[in-house]
Amino acid sequence: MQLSREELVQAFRRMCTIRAFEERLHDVIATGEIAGFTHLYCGQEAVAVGVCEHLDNEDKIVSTHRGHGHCLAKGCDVTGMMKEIWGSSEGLCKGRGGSMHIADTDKGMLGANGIVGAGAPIAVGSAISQKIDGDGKVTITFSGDGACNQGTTFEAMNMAVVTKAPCIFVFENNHYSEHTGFEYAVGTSKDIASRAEAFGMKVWRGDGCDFTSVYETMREVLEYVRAGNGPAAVEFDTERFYGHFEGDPQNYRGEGEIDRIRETRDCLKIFREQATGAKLLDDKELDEIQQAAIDDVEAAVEASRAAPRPQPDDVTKDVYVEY
Amino acid sequence: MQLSREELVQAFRRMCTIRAFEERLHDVIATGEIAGFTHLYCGQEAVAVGVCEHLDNEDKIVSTHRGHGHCLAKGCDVTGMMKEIWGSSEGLCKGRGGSMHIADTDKGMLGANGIVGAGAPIAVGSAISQKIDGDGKVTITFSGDGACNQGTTFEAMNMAVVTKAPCIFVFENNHYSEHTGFEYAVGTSKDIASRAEAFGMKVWRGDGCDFTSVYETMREVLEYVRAGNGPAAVEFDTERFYGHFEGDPQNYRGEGEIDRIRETRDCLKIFREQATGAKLLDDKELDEIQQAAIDDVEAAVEASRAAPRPQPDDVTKDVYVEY
Amino acid sequence: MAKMMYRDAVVSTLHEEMERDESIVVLGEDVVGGMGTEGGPEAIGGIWSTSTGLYDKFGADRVIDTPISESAIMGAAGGLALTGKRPVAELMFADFIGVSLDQIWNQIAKFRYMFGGKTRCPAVLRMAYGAGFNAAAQHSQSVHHILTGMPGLKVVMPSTPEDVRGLLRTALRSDDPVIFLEHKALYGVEGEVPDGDYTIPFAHARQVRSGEDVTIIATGLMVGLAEAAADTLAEDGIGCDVIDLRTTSPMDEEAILDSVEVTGRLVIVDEAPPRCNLATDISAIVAQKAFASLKAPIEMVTAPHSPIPFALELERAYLPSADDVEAAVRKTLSYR
Amino acid sequence: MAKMMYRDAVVSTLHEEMERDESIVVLGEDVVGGMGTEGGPEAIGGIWSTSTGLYDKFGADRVIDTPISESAIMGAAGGLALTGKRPVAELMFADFIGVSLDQIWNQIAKFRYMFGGKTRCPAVLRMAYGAGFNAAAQHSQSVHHILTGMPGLKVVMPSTPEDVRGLLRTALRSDDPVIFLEHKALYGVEGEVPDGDYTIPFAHARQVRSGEDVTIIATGLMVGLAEAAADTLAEDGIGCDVIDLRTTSPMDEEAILDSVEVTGRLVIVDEAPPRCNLATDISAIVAQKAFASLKAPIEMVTAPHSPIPFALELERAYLPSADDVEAAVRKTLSYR
Ligand SMILES: Cc1ncc(C[n+]2csc(CCOP(=O)(O)OP(=O)(O)O)c2C)c(N)n1
Ligand SMILES: Cc1ncc(C[n+]2csc(CCOP(=O)(O)OP(=O)(O)O)c2C)c(N)n1
Ligand SMILES: [Mg+2]
Ligand SMILES: [Mg+2]
Repeated sequence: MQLSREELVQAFRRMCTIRAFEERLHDVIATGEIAGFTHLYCGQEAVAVGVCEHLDNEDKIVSTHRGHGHCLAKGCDVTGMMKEIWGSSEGLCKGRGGSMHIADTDKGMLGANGIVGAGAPIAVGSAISQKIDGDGKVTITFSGDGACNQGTTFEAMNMAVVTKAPCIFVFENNHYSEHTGFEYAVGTSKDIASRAEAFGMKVWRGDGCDFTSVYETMREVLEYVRAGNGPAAVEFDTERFYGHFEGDPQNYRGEGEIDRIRETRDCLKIFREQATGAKLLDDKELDEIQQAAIDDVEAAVEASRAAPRPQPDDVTKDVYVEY
Repeated sequence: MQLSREELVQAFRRMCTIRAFEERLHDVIATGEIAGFTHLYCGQEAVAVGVCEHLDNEDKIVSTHRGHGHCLAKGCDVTGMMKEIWGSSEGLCKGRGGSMHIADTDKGMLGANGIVGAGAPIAVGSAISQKIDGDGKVTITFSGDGACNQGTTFEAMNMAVVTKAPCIFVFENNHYSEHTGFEYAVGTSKDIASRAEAFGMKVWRGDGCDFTSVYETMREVLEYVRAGNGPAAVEFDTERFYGHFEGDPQNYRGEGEIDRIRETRDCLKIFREQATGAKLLDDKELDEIQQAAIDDVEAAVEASRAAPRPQPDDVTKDVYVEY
Repeated sequence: MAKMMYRDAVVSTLHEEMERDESIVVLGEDVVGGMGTEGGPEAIGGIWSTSTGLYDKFGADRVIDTPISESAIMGAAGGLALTGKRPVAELMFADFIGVSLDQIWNQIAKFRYMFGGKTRCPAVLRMAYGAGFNAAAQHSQSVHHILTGMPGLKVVMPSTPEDVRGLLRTALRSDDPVIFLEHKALYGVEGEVPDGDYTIPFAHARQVRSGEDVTIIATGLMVGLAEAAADTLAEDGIGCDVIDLRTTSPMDEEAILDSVEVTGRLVIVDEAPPRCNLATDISAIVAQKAFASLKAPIEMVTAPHSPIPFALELERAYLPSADDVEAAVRKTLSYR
Repeated sequence: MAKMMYRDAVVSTLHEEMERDESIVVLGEDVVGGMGTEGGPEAIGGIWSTSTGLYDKFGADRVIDTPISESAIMGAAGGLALTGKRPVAELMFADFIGVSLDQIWNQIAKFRYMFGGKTRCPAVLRMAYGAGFNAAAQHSQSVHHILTGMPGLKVVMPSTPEDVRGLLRTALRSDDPVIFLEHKALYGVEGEVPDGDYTIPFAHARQVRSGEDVTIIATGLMVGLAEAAADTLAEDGIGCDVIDLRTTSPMDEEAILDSVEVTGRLVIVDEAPPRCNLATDISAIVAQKAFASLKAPIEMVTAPHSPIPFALELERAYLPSADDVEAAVRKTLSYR
């Protein structure tokens, strides 16, 4: 772990915020208090945070249906997001988008996306924009192992190579697309990264449950891409702790699988072991950070419950700038 | 050359028919006698014929906008095709499809296609059908170097791997997609075949201007696929003698490029050299075959000129079997 | 007669028809569920539970789980149909025609015509459509108008379990491509279904209520609103002729025109946004072919010209309601 | 005033606007032409010659040749527009919305709404559309009705070089996504264009002919047929009010309704097949909002419900003709 204490604290705080956010949603959704399709990011926090800790607001990300983690890691407001998921008019998108369409362009977050594979082409456009501006900024597009079978993802990779756009394709391989296993759905001689490689990109691989692995891998990737070498791809092996969406009974999981991954592949635990092992942070400090994150999220939930609801007439607002 | 005399004669005859067909169309189109977008296959004959000589009517092919060669190689009727291109009601598709939509399912020819990349998914469906029937038959989909950038092509490759469909992806790399060079448009670390390989397919490569290379390569590919090993891909390097479509001024070609490829990369010449060199056929025999092909095509042109035109009322026929 | 949910009407019909006809092949994302997992095939069905048990009964050859590749799914359906199979391909959400339209519109719909009438393409493309689930802008849309406009396709929109069974049978026995649109909000709705192997022909509308004052035309989820409005209006002695079109291509023009000839007043309910939709289509047919019968402007109750919002209150405002239908009926009746 | 071809109106406006506005970026297949060849960039322009000279003048950063990947092209346009650029993305044929619709319909059109009004997506999506070239079923279609129905998009259909220049300028200065539909058969048509930096606002129809007997509404290539029919009918003393809508979303409803209020008779000409198209859309608006003015059934002249055939004779039969328009006018006039 080569990060400063401050950086470490911030990274852990972000991961804890995502975890708390998602765990809280998991409970709330079970009560029926909020509606819609919600896909939780629990288990994958190290990827979003390990990637986004390297970025500023001028670096962009494009996200997926499982987007809360990416949004939070990129600096979207916890309360604004929670209110959005609650459908409040004070939500980050005024309640129009909901869980699957959170965006905050000021933060360089170009949108979650309900269409699997749709983000990658958008990211290439954003990266072309950055290339034109020539300021060394990059765009990162997150894709799942399922999304890597969508034609748009391939087109985007090729387009990025051809246009030499500073676009980074981050594949989060959590081994499942909905209820289907990676081994079944992804035809490959090796892995997702090797497919990207065949498109002429330099690729990296990392452990998506280990913040350090993600963070250090991304340091290299970003150095390469910011230097003007064109696009790159990286595959992180990671775990999804909950179902595909809330309500998924998960009968496709192996016996004891969830317990096992929660035990051995929890990025928060792994981070804690590393940080305490290296005597960079102690358990008490870590507990405090974690509790602060939980408190923040709880406050966001309370604020969302009290937040104003959208007016029916707003339904046709903001379709156009001017029509 | 391991083929029998008979097989050689037939292969040469087929290549010559395609050549004559396309050369004749080139002339006719220049006069304005027939209309529409026409993409000629001249230069690539060895691919279509080297592939299709291995197939029977139960093996299927799916073709492209540059489809005349595939159709003729698969046994479509010369006159029926010419009449179709002429727009006659006696055309293979009653004048409704034209050059870009010739099909003859009885011959296992599932259609040319005006949409670049659209053929591959259709081929996978056909191959799944054959897998269900379990009769060792295969479906071949032809794609250009341009089509290999279309998302549908990638999706189809992955789907074929996942379903273990006996589908063969034949990539005809003629170095151009319209007016754009392969080097520019196809991002790859190596070639098209290496991309297919990354999808977990076994791949082959061959010289698409050398009938023997195509034919022998395909013998291996087909053996592999017919044996139930799932899909495969093969890339043939080949040449396009004419423009992208008729009317293309081809200013993007290098100085003397067309003369050079006509001189050194003409599959008919190469075939002739091999056949005469190995004393399997002599020049006179080959000339006769070639002349017979030209005569056939000429007869088809004459028949097309005299063929009946469609009736205006037919415009709404055959939209449905029953509506 | 038995009671059955709309979704079960889909599954049971698939089971029966697949037994009857060996050429039927089902494919789509998670139509098996659990492939490549420790839980194994059928560990869990598709997300709509509209293919449960098919894999166990008919095996891997005929029930094919696919990667997330909608173009390849639709394209494969085309290839299967051209080679003698009857594919039933599922698009998990109708909104995903966005990533697969070419294969539906430019390929499957056009093969027969382009190929001079030599081929048949009996593909059934099932899609879950419609709003009401807070699924927001990309998982809630109605697409029937887009597909109805495309020559070569047939478009079916069942509103009851009974119609699901009768129409799906017809779809599976049709030699043309059929778009089978299942409304998400109807999956859990129960209804009586007749026994036996009945079919419902396409272009045969169903009269849901009869009345002589106003004609109301609806499809899918909108039929329920029309019924509710008609029942409320009946209390005031207003008779509504409520017609469930059941199929929009081909469409039962005669039923529409016959009814309007009696009532002279027409309200059309469409879940889609207002422009170039099915409501305008029907209105135009009536304004051309039953003009003389019309006693009042044709009223249309549709969604607004906006994407579909997420929040409960907004989605409610977005969707047509029974009140909207009632108001439209009263408006057309007030016209002299 | 200068004479200029429709296609040159496109190129010249792009040149001028790209000079004026640094944020404009052009992308598409062969918009440069010759990339990666010995001939080199601009060895040959795009197949429609609608981007000639742009690369030489504005360079590789702003004029981007792309692989054959329409979804990625449209998606990249979305990403460019979200990050401060004004992309002009070319779909070589409008039919290729089939392989790229998701990015147009579910992404570009909806960003602003889904994101709560915080973003702008000023993408101009140019597409060549229409029949008349014997290009058959997959290279000849009209798609304006499909896109007009999609909230979030603006749809423009210029019929003259003058309108191309005025409307393309407006499109390039709009902060919303604009579909710019160029009819293939008009590219070679010449017309007068005014000097100077004029713009034509959207939703401002153009009165092409004025008359008090019948209203004829048309767009794109169909405007010419309407004009021809009107001129023929004028010889018989029949006055046609011919309206070129110019944009279909937003649409100049007022111009339509005002005209029908005078004439009471309406003929709509649409190159698309008959179902759920723009003709039905306009008919429905009129049947609802100008019902009292209508003296006769609304007539629609459209293509038939069939794919587009290849053969000359068939394509001619497929396309609406001036004779068809004339017949429709006479039909509506004969109604008493
Ligand atoms: C085009 C499209 N197809 C299918 C879906 C339905 N769907 C939503 S998420 C998902 C699985 C995605 O898997 P993966 O990319 O691995 O992401 P993960 O859910 O594991 O984060 C599917 C099939 C969709 N939203 N969009
Ligand atoms: C989806 C789609 N995009 C673009 C086109 C226009 N187009 C027709 S052929 C072609 C080039 C194809 O190149 P390649 O695949 O290499 O085939 P070749 O022409 O060399 O045989 C293009 C861009 C099309 N028909 N369909
Ligand atoms: Mg996954
Ligand atoms: Mg090529």
